[in-house]
Amino acid sequence: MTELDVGWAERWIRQAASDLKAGRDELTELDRRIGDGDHGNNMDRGFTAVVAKLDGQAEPLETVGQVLKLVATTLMSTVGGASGPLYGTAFLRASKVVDQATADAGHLVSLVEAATEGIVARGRAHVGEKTMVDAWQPAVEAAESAAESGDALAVLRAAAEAAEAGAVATVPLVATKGRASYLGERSAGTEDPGARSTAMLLAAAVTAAEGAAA
Amino acid sequence: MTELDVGWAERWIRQAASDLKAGRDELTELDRRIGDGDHGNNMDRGFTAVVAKLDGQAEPLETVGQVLKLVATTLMSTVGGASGPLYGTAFLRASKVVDQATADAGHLVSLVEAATEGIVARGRAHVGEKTMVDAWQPAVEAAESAAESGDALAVLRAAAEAAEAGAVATVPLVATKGRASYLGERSAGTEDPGARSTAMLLAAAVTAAEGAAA
Amino acid sequence: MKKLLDDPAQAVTDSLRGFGLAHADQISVHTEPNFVTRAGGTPAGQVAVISGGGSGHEPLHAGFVGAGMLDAAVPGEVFTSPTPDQVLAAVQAADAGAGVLLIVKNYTGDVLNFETAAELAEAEGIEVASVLVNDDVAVEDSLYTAGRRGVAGTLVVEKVAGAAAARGASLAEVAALAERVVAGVRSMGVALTACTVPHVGRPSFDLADDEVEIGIGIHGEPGRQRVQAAGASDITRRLVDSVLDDIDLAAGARVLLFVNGMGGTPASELYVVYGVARQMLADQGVEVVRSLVGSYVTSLEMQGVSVTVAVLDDELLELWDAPVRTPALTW
Amino acid sequence: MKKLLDDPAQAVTDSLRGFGLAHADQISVHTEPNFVTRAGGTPAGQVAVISGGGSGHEPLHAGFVGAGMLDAAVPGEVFTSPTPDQVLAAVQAADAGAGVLLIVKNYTGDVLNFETAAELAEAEGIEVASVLVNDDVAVEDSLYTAGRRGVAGTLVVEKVAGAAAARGASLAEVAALAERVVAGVRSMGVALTACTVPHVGRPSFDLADDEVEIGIGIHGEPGRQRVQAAGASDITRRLVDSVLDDIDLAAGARVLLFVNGMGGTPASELYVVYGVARQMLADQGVEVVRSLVGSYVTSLEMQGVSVTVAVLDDELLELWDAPVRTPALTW
Ligand SMILES: Nc1ncnc2c1ncn2[C@@H]1O[C@H](COP(=O)(O)OP(=O)(O)O)[C@@H](O)[C@H]1O
Ligand SMILES: Nc1ncnc2c1ncn2[C@@H]1O[C@H](COP(=O)(O)OP(=O)(O)O)[C@@H](O)[C@H]1O
Ligand SMILES: [Mg+2]
Ligand SMILES: [Mg+2]
Ligand SMILES: [Mg+2]
Ligand SMILES: [Mg+2]
Repeated sequence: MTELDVGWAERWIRQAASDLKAGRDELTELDRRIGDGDHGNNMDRGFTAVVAKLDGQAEPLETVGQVLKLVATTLMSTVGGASGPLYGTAFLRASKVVDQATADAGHLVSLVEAATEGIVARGRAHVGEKTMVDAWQPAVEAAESAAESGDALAVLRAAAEAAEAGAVATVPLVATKGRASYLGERSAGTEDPGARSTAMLLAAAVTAAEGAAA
Repeated sequence: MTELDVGWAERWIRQAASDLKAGRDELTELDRRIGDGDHGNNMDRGFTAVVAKLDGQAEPLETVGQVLKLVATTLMSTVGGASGPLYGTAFLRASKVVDQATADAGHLVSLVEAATEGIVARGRAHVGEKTMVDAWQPAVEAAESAAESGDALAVLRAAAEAAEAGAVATVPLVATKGRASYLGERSAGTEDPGARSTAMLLAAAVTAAEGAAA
Repeated sequence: MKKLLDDPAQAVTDSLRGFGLAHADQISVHTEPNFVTRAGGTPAGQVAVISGGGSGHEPLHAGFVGAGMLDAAVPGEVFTSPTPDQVLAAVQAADAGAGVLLIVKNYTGDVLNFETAAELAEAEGIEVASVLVNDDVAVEDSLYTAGRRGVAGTLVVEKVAGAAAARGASLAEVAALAERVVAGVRSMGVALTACTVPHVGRPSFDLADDEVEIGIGIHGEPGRQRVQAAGASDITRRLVDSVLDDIDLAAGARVLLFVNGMGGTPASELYVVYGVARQMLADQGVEVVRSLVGSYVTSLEMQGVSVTVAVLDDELLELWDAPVRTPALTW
Repeated sequence: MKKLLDDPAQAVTDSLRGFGLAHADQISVHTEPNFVTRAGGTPAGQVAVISGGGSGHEPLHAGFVGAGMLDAAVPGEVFTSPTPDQVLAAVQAADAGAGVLLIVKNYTGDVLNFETAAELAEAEGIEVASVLVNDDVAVEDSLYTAGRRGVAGTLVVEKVAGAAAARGASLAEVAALAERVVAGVRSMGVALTACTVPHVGRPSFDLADDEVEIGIGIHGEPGRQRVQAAGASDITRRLVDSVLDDIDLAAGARVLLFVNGMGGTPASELYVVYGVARQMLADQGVEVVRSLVGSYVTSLEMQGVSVTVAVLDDELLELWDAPVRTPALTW
């Protein structure tokens, strides 16, 4: 598959909303153990609002960027917490790189890169600090490697797999950013909730693209 | 045994203090179920203070009445709650009827009568309202019947046995006085804590007298 | 049982000591026997307003000692009425020559101990009047009970009486105003959890995870009825309905609505209850002219709430609004 | 989970609605987005002082909106920072032409959301300054954490900044005074029980019956250390020692001692803790010139306490003493 269209973008976000609702308790439990227990609810509240916004659009959205921008502004105004501005900035930056109706493999690489840069710019965390960056950064690298194939789905798959592995790899880490850092050594042994929600988000992008390919 | 002396009176009170300490949790549990859970502690605090006062007497007390008066004033100033003024008044009235070094069967009947009158005068409860009166009133009647024998110990035994039976008989009653009355029908099924402490108190009088007889 | 206490037997005294240090500008704590007076004492020639009862209901009563409210408070052991000699000592310390009003919550223990103290004080030539507060509609005032209990409405009686005394009213006038509050104040409470008396060490009653106890007092007594836990609206409706059943409020009546936390309830939940209660009163045409929301008359760490409605005529409203400066209530 | 709430998703809004009705004379509640302003607004030409953060800490922050303290407060969802558009709306409503001070507790979420809001406000030509409160000594301020958290000391910053603004100070002056409070305020807390976030439905951590959690924040986060439950003296000593280890108090230093309940703690226990802490400070030659005891910065229904020590120089003392009239703090 060389290109994904704006329909994919909408399906992605709806899929993400439904996956995050299903994963709400898992995210809550992770955040309960090393944070304050609201991450599942924050993500669910945000993406539920996004879906409501999508449903309420009078005119169909025309570009992938428009979809992502709607996600950005809605998350920014409904999530709060640390993850609200981080995901909000990620989607805002990503929205700027695909200002057209379809996205090819190169666009998707740029999308993941821009999102990750946004998160790092806002949150000032680096790989290894046990945050969502530990899922996004490997996704960037995997997406870049997969780009040569020119296959849009392959780029997404590579990103999602790397994010998944990156999230799992946060388990043994000691957090030095975010709320989990207050726990010091006691933060080791639990997966970072934001890294887990990142892995869910990118997996939803794949699911939505596979639907298009089938 | 025709007479009991001031030594008996002191032993009675010390015995009562030790029995009430041992019975503290039982009284607490009864009061927890149909009151506010402090009766065990109230009685223990009061009689512990009485023993401290007895220990601290420079001169030995000379009359039974003096011992009972010390009990009365100490309970009045350390117990509080409903039981404080009730037992305080009971011992105050009782102290007035045995103004001498020994008490015979007749004195002991008067003692129980006066105590009971004091409780009724203060608390305005009648038999059947599920209060300590349900232990005291039968004790009066039993003591009066036993008085003919002229045996002081027999009077105490009769009173104590009647108080014990009276306390047990409060179990099925619905309270109409005191804190348990707030529970209405739910007060049935639990023994009245004040009736139980009354039974303990009179049983201690017997134990102390038996010690003298042995 | 986990509590921020050292020796449970010393809990009341330890707490009073800290209270005295923290509020030395407003109150003085006396020990042996325990009582609390206004710093500087009752102003000369003013009626002294005194209340007291078992501890465990903080800030009631000692938190309301200060200008415009109580002149003295007498804390007993936890949930145990104070003794007559404690009350007498407070009366002697607070009397400023114009007599003393004793505000007594209607419990057998409080009644008996304050009654005895009043007799002793009168024997010393101090003029004493007493008012019994019995606002708890959970208890029927009948031959079959010790009468309705005094609960959160006590705060309203103390505020009004204190303001009247500060205005220079006579003992008879202060007592009459206090009685007027009593006549028009009703409360009803609910517990979500029981409380644990320090020296008992276990909860005062056992409540399943899905049950609440309706019609509780403020001593961890079991309540009138145990029901499945429902939402704030359902629970509040039960409380307000009981209050409105008991007191005849004409449409257009003007009231104080007082939502009181039992000690362990977050403020945010009290405001949810307040919102529901307020709507219910509005639906009856009752006008809420004043509001009070907070944990003022508590049962240790119990989670729960009571709703109090107090009728305020013009004079009572003015006395409610009069300035007050105490550790727990200031305006 | 038993709570006096209806729909957990609406808990914050339901509570705010009740709060608005109960205190209509002092504050106005705005919804969509949620924020609270002073009734009548910020006096013209006065610096607006605004704070906010996740809900669940009531009365912080909305309870401190009123004359002499905050001009607006921005409540997020429970334990979740408010969103930038909420903060922006509050800034727009409260700005009276002299600029806005944002008082932000140091959490990643609060910092990011307030930062974004500040950028948006500045883009609209509103002058904004921010001060970060980070008084919690349980967290090391190092490369390995997000920095010390802001906890109960926030109240002191809000009081002083509000008083300075009321006195007519400029934005730079108000911000500098707030920073001076931050430099000299330290806190440490303990939990006896965890709290339950409404939409989570189970306790935020699991604590055995004989354990307490030392060094907690105010979001039901687990703490620094879990120890066997000991008496009030032992626990208070751990808290005060941690505070004194962190801040260099010269003998003769003059401080505010603030003992704060976490929401489910009886007032009586707070005074026991106060008494112990006061003695410890006296032993170090530190002079307690002002005291505050109560549940002001809470974690829902958590049982526990925090101890805050704030250095008060003459100017800060005067600002602390300045009149304040808000729903939760008045003198
Ligand atoms: N500085 C940061 N940079 C990147 N991600 C962060 C940072 N701080 C926190 N996070 C992410 O945010 C997640 C927590 O989000 P959430 O629970 O919604 O907010 P909060 O921590 O405010 O309660 C963490 O698991 C982590 O992945
Ligand atoms: N009016 C009354 N007359 C006689 N006894 C009473 C009366 N009211 C209460 N009591 C007794 O007092 C007992 C309770 O005493 P206690 O628990 O010490 O005081 P309180 O009820 O104030 O907590 C009851 O069990 C009952 O026997
Ligand atoms: Mg979180
Ligand atoms: Mg009792
Ligand atoms: Mg009692
Ligand atoms: Mg949060």
